[in-house]
Amino acid sequence: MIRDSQDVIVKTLSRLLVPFMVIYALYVIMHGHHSPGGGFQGGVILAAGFVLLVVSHGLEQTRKRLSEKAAGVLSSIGVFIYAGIGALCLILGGNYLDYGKLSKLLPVVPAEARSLGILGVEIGVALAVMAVMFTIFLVIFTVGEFQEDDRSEK
Amino acid sequence: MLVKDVICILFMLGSFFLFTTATLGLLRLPDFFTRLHATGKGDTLAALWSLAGLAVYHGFTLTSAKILFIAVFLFLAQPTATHAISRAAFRCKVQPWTLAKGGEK
Amino acid sequence: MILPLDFILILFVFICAVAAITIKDLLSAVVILGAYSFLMCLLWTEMAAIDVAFTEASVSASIGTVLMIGCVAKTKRRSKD
Amino acid sequence: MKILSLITAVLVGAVLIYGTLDMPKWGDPHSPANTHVSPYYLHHSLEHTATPNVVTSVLADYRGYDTLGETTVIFTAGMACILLLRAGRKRRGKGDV
Amino acid sequence: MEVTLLLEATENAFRIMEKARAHALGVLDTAVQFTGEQTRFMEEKRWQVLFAGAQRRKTRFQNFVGTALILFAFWMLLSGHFDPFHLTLGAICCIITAYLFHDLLFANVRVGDMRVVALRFLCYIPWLIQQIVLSNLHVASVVLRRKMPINPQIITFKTKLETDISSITLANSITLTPGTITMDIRDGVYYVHALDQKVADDLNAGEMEDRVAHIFMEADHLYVEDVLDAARIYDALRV
Amino acid sequence: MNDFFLILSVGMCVLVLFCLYRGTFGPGVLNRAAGISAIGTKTLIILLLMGVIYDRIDMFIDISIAYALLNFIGTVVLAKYIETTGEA
Repeated sequence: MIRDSQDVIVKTLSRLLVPFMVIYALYVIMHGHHSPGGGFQGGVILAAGFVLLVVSHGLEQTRKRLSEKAAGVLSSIGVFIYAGIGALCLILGGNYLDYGKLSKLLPVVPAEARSLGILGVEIGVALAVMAVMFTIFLVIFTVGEFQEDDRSEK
Repeated sequence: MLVKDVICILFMLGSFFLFTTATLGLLRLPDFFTRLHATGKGDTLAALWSLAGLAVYHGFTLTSAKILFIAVFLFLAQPTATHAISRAAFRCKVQPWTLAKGGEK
Repeated sequence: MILPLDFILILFVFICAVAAITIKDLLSAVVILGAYSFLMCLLWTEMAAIDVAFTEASVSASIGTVLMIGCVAKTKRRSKD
Repeated sequence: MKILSLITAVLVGAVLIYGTLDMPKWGDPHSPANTHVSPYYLHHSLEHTATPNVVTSVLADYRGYDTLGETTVIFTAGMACILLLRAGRKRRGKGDV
Repeated sequence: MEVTLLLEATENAFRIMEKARAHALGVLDTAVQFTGEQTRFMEEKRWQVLFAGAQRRKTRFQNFVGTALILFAFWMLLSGHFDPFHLTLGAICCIITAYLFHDLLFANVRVGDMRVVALRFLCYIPWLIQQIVLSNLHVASVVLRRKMPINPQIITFKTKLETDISSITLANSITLTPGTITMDIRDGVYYVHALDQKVADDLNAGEMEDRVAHIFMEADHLYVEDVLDAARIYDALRV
Repeated sequence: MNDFFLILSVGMCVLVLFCLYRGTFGPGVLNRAAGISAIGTKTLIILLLMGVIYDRIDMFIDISIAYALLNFIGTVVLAKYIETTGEA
């Protein structure tokens, strides 16, 4: 499943479709304020784009864009962004995750600062969800593949 | 009753007819490949017609442009999915139903 | 809330759930679970819970099915009972 | 055994359905959930957070702790998957892959 | 508008580089007149290597800009908010995505006039939709009869199309049009499942293939203007 | 006009029932997958119809785009799995 597909049609179609899928996922993340969606859904669609890339173009092509190690780091960074914004609010003199206090750093009124804080949190959630989903997919689908490689070497 | 309502109703009824025939084909045709003929084509065109009807009904806004984009994605993705699954069946040597062997499924 | 659609969709969800747990072939069960998620998404939409419907759509249409197929691929295809 | 599990499932389902009978009706404006916090959020969400979508503002702002916990759960699940499923590979002596 | 401006800018930069190269080669010519042929050849080689690198970088940059602009148009269509904040967000997202996927959208594109290809493709779509409507009526008429008049069979034919984008256009068109599904493509041979004898005969006439070849300018070696002419000449060549 | 859309979506749901027959009883995985993909297309249309009925189609259209983009991944992965294992 990790090897690239032999099928020209699926390969070409996913080549054309993956960038649009990723930009749509980013749209869902960024426009959680105005339309349905948010970090979780956008992260899942983002992961789906990478999954389609793995299924059609193989693991090697995907590694150039997002390696397993980078995915692991990104999942930590996502949680860190979330907790870090909360801690920043704590440092600035508010409660934990009280985004209104961010207006001391940014040149906006507190309501706008809360909106921006929500956006940052959504980005963190999206990064974490995307990296975790992609990692789980890779882990599940590579467990057997490496055993086969072992057998073929012996 | 506006003109756009009439156009929308015509499109919708046409798409409903096509959906019905596609579903009937899915039920009646004898084997997997012939059933794909029914769903792969009928559903795509029916979806296109209903999307066009909804776009006409909604008027000329950004939302109807999004509806047309859905149509574009469907036209790219639906035949590909049909091809992928029929190719899987073909590679697995699923025997197609032919008139000579008629009757057996 | 649209009452006739509500009853029809609940009936469909029920059919899908029963079919998914009684079937012997696990891959088929995964495929039927895909239909279950479609109908569940319609049910959420019909109750005007758009965010939940979006979550259901995005999760189960892509990642859920793929991960379950992966689990079937790494274990056994046929169920015993 | 199968019969027993079926009977158990039916019994539990019956009890659950009996439990739902006592709940307020769907969309009832006088139910407790619709009288205390919901109107407050619905009225003040836009002026507090400048976010038109109430669901997002509730999820990420008013109930930010919940979402933080959710993210942590997902993160932990991913780490658990990696630890459990990758362990088999190292035992076969291919640690450098 | 911006697309053409940017492309023109890169083109200009490239032309200036080319001029500089020619100038440098002239200077080199006068300089190495006394030092023998060998060194001159070496210098030329080095310039060529440098030049190829620049060429590759230029195509990559053009791909990046093209991908980013297409994605930005898609973003504007999705977003519907045209204030500076959202536009900046969109620009950042598009740049990230284009950086990640710059080689996907334009891979294996033949060097040709994209505008002509797009125009021909737009002219192809109404014909395709007409064919699809006919196909659906065909399937509907088959399904609604009491005794379904079907005679399924698998036919194979070899294509002359070269690039993958044209072959998938052909394959998807075949899947969408009367009673046929592309089952497999192996080394340019199409395996097509046809619902009916008549449909299979229609497909063998190869009109659609000629149209697709005409879109992507792969029938250029036939020296024809009209599609119908292409069909006739292609038939003459095939027999 | 609203009644028309309502009746249409109920009719579409009845069609979903017939596809569901193929999905649950169809012999083999491949027939089931064909039925389920047909359900996917119908779901997309019913979603938009509900959007028109609730008069908030700009909200519902995002879910439909997600379906149009994602519906294809499940089928492709299933096809690839069947192709690699070789048992239909």
